[in-house]
Amino acid sequence: MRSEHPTLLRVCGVGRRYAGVTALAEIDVEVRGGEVLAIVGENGAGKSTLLKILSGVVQPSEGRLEVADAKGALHAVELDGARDATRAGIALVHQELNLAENLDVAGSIFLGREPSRFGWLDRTRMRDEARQWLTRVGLSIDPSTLCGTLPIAQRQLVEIAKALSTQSRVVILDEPTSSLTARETDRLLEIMDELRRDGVAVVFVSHHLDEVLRIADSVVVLRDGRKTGELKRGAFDRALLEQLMVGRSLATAERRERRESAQVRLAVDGVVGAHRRRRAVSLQVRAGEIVGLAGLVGAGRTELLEAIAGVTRHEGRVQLDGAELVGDAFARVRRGVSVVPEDRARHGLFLEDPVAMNLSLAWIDRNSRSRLVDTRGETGLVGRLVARMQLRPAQPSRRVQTLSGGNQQKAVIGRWLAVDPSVLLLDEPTRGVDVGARAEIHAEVRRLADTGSAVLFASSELEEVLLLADRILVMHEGAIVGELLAHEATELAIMHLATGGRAVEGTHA
Amino acid sequence: MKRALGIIGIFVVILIYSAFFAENFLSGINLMQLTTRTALYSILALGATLVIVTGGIDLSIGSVVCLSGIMTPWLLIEKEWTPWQAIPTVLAIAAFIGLCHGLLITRLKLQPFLVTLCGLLLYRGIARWMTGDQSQGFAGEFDDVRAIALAKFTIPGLTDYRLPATVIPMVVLATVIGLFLSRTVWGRWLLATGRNESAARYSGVPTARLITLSYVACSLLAGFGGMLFIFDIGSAQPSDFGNFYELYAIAAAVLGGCSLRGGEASIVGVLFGVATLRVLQNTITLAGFSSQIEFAVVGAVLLIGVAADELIRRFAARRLERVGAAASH
Amino acid sequence: MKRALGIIGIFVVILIYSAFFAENFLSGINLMQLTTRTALYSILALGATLVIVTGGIDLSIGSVVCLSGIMTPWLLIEKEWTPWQAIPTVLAIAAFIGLCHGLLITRLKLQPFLVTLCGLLLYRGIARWMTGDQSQGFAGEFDDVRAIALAKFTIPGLTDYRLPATVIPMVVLATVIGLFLSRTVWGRWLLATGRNESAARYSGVPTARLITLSYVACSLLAGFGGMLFIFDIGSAQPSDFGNFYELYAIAAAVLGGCSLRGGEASIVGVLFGVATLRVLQNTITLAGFSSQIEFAVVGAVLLIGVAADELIRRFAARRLERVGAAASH
Amino acid sequence: ASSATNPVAGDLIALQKERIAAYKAAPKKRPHVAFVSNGVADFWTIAKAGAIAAGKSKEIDCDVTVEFPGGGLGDQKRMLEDLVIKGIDGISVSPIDPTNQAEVLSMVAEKALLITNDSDAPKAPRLCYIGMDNYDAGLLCGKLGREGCKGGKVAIFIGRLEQDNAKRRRQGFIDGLLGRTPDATRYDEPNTVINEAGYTIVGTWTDSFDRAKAKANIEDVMIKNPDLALVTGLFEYNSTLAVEVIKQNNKQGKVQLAAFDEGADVIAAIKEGFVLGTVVQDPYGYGFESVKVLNAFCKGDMSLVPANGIISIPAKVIKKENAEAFWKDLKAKIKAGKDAK
Ligand SMILES: Nc1ncnc2c1ncn2[C@@H]1O[C@H](COP(=O)(O)OP(=O)(O)OP(=O)(O)O)[C@@H](O)[C@H]1O
Ligand SMILES: Nc1ncnc2c1ncn2[C@@H]1O[C@H](COP(=O)(O)OP(=O)(O)OP(=O)(O)O)[C@@H](O)[C@H]1O
Ligand SMILES: [Mg+2]
Ligand SMILES: [Mg+2]
Repeated sequence: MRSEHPTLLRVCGVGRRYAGVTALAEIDVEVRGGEVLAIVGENGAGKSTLLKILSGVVQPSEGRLEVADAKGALHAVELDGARDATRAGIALVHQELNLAENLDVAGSIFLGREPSRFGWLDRTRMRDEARQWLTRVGLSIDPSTLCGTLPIAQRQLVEIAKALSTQSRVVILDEPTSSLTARETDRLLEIMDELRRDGVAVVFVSHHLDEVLRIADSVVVLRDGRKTGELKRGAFDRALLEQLMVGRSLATAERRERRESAQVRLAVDGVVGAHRRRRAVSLQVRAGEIVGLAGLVGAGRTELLEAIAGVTRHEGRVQLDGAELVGDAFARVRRGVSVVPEDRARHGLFLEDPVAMNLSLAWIDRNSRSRLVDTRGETGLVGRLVARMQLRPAQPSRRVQTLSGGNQQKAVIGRWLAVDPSVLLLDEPTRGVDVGARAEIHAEVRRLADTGSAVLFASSELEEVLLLADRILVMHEGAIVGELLAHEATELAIMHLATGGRAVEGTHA
Repeated sequence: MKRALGIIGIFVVILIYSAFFAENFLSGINLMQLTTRTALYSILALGATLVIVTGGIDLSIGSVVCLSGIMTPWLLIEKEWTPWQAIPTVLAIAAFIGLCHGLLITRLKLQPFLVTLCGLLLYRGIARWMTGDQSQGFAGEFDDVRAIALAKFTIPGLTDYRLPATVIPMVVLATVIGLFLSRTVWGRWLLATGRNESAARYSGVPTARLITLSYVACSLLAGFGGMLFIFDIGSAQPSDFGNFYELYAIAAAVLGGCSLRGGEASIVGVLFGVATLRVLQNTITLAGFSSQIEFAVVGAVLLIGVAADELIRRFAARRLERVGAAASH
Repeated sequence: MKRALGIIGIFVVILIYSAFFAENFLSGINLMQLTTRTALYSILALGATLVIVTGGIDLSIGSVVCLSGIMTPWLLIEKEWTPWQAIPTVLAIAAFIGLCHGLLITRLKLQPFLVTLCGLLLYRGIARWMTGDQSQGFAGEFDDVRAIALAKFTIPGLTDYRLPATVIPMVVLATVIGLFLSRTVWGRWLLATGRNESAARYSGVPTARLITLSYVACSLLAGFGGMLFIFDIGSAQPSDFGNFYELYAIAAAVLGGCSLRGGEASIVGVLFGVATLRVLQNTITLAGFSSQIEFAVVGAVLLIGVAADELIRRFAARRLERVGAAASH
Repeated sequence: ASSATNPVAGDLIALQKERIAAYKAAPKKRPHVAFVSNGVADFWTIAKAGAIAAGKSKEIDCDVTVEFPGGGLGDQKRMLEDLVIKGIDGISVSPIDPTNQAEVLSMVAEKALLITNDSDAPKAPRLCYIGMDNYDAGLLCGKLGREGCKGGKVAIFIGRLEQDNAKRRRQGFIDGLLGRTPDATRYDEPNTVINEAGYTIVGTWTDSFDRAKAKANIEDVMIKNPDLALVTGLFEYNSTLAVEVIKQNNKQGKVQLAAFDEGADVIAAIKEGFVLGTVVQDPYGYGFESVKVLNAFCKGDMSLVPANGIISIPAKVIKKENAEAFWKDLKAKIKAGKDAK
């Protein structure tokens, strides 16, 4: 039955080299209509590079790319840029978000393919059609909203809507679920299923193996730029995939002991963020405690973390060890509050700068003698961090921009782990990080908490919240609506609270 | 439109001041002169806007004004070309200059500031070399051609004020560029390119071509503007004609609400930006300030104006936030 | 250092040309003059660099040069102040100007281009108004003070060439700023701010303070440079003194490898950028080009230089991609 | 540290004279002399034609370099330094700010032979001055106005006022117009309105050489003062633009113009009859004489310099009757200069 599916896209012996690294080598992949192909691998394995080659954004250094014509015959082509790809019926959602913030949602969805007559925009049609596509991805926002004002998850959905709206034969999604919560993820998997039924070829990358297990018809495993396995449905399970990806099986971390008695380090009292909802939030985090914030997209977790970190203005009081935190991020960072932002490209990284600079930025402040950078110490630190965060490639002089998405995320977290902050605020700490590295990051965070730091993190992955947190706070519409202890929490309970149910019922579920 | 409100406010304040304190400010002939000048400078500012929208900058506007302005009478008088040969040639050269800028910026990825700064030096240098530093004028000839810039249309009912012909290109260009940016596919692409080039590129927008095109348009408008300037003035000296005009053009665009980071523009704002600068200069003379402090007054008024605009905006935003929050509960 | 290679290459090529084709180019006295000029302009360029590093721009450099340069003899001769009063006053005013720029840019979030453009008009206007457009000079007095810029040190073994005193501030400032950027926490922070302001803010960098500081430093250096310029020249007219110096300063910085998007700088490159511009101008006179084509030559040479640099870089990167990949396996 | 101490002007003049005396014994084969203007203008391109023509002429025969500094004092200083370094034998310069340019002029005198043209630097060690007195030329222009316009409002337009020759020219105009006894040391503040002898001088407007601005100035002043009787444009383009504005506003005969310099449109307007006349200097003569004198110096010949050190090339008034002849002569001279190049 499977062989009926026509091959729409094929790469033969494709490789891609960059100065200093080989991102991909000798890859053969076939993409069939009516099939979902998952590509998995560690951070830096070459997944994004492969997808970019499939969609013409990146040109391979060697090998060839074949695209099926209307009759199903394959022809070798050279796709040069997104325009060629669109023409060939291929759509790509990039791993890093790419929306022009000055356009509205409808404009973004149709950018490059606007409905028009003689170059004249048909704005009503654009808006109407955009609304349909937004509904399809489960996003209920006005198509004339400016993209710049959307939180990151909604941007992701807009990008997915954009890809769907091209009605391509091949839809390629690079970690589409990394910033989505369970609900949107479910919706997306449904959409992928619908596409499959329509005979569309879907290629996607995910670090969440459960998603892969749920939807994929076949899986390609990449490791260090090479294909280490290609499996059809039925032939793979979680353990095998992990084995193929990482080369070893992963141990699960044991649950931490809760420290009831420790003193309160971070106390948030009646904080109202800068945005329009204006609902007060209060919470406490004890020394050595890891508290998770759960909630739906737009629940207000990011807003809360940014307020505590002092990067946006807020009303209400924030205290560290009983003393009030005032002023901007500068003052608070100096008192030991650190924040790993949600949008790493915009708020976290200095993309054009080397990895070393990104890693040492916070450290140099605390380890300088009369404001002079201790360059030798810096080199040592960077070396240690690269090893500790398992950055790949392990070249501190490389520009962060050229790292894979997951490795970029590790770099942001590494910056703060280097200074042992008293309060660590993490917003989606492991977005785009592979399973192995996620376990490592979790271990690092636990290690930090064990030294007496207070950790407050927000995550859209319930799995991660359950895995990492000692205590879980659930947010809904800008307020905290419930509190759960890790050992008594379940995904269902959290979801119940997050969608507006009341706490009592939640704990019973 | 919202972006333009600030400059419209500044403009109105200055206008009220001028009406009261500048002698004969409201006389027909003065308004006529002001219209002419606003029209001329706005052609340059519209060009600058197109480049600013892409996130670029064109410092060579003044020099292109100089080169084309000098070349026009030079070809007509010294080389004895006909206007039918001279005008297209001059415009073609201007467009070619823009093409070079665009290609250097998009293909070689050189910084726009650097490329057009070299242009600033180069084209003025060429104009000076070509003419041997001799000023060029029409020597009383070609009044028919100069009428493109000098003609005035009587408006029934008005005696003193006649509508200068330069208004036609201004209105046409402003309308075309305004519609282009807001209503056409390419305009949208240009805006997207200016704000986030890679997003546009990934969406299949031919960003390089659009950027190149906007430099071509900017230089072409500068060339056209330079021609109108010389038609209006009658003669010019290559070493100083058009000096600093790029700054006026860019300033007008920025005052009008364009962000130098690209992706934002308000054509109405740009026109008011130009008009503000012109009225300010006119008022300084009419109100009897000495020409020494003209610069100081212009600088100070603009600075105070934009600062006040920003403060008012902030205040309004705060209020809105509070009201909005109250309403949402 | 790598960033500076391009401009060093351009510089060497021009130097070789000059040595062969410009009369007396290698004479001690010419090299001495070139050293003086490079030193003076590099003070402005170093200031511009600090602002460019933050991703900003300072168009008022030339006008601050004018204001401080004009004020120095004006206070000394017209107002009969002592140098001990005049010099600190002038420098304080320059620093205050920078402070205003910085605060307007960081607190009111106005665009640097706009703020400093208003400054460009304002400070020159003030200088013209203050002096009533009269040129200001030392009228043969204050030779002891002017020695700060005019003194020359004999170097044992060299007869014709004496080392100009202006080299001292240049070397000191270049060293201090170079070390500041690469070796101090603030310098690192400044670079980070220029690269990605919001990421810097999230990382606890006091971005507003650093940006303000860089504008203060830029204006202070422009003020100091203006003073040295007038010490060197002896007198100046408020209407043209320092015109376009901001463009020279920014051009030198950009040539030297600074990106106008911020976050990148090479102090060595900036110095070579300044030197290139100076040598080019000197060579044009010495090699007997007419002063009319000076601009054209400077523009063309720079354009060709940066284009060639870019092409060579690309070629090298391509090769690296081919070779480097092989090496990593 | 040793700061450059300037030998007093007298010593430097003596030094130069010694050099000339030495040339007498061994004349320079083919001297290389330079002519440096104070800016860029048509006036100077005519002077350049004169200088080049002199260099080519058989009886003189020397190399001539002409430089136009476009960027004010600093630029002029740089060009002079570079010319001296180049090893030039003599320089004729129009100093922008003679009182404050002592050092650079001394520096030139130390290494080469220095003369001035167009505007003088009497305190500098220059061997002679070629030109006319700008105050006197201004007087001529003022008198022209006084003859053609018997009272009323008067406006003065000038590129800029910083340079010495501009100030003197303006003062000459005012004194000539008001019929005062000539006194070159008098100075009327540019910002004050002068009411005297039936005239009201409403002001002086500068434009820093921006012509669009210069034109706007004239237009605006005419709007502000609809009863303006007389204008003067004291730099060449100011007059040219005044003609332009008068024509565009149909003010021929209503607003009188006492012009300066030989702009083509001005001469045409004089011929047409609605401009009173123009005061012309002889830039061609400045250029020609400068080269001639410097060349003579290099042959050891000082005889061209009169005792007072001033080679006077007086200004002329061009009116309707002599306009045609003047224009033809000028055209021919410019053409000769161009062909020579
Ligand atoms: N523009 C570039 N220049 C240099 N190296 C690059 C560039 N883009 C990618 N690479 C390198 O290619 C390798 C593969 O990167 P890629 O982004 O494909 O990884 P990935 O599998 O998508 O990882 P992740 O799961 O973290 O997103 C990495 O080592 C990366 O550093
Ligand atoms: N700059 C802004 N201006 C106006 N509203 C904003 C802005 N940023 C966020 N919001 C709104 O504030 C709300 C809270 O957003 P926030 O990003 O804090 O949510 P979140 O719980 O972190 O969700 P996510 O999972 O998307 O990060 C959202 O509804 C969002 O639309
Ligand atoms: Mg990836
Ligand atoms: Mg969030």
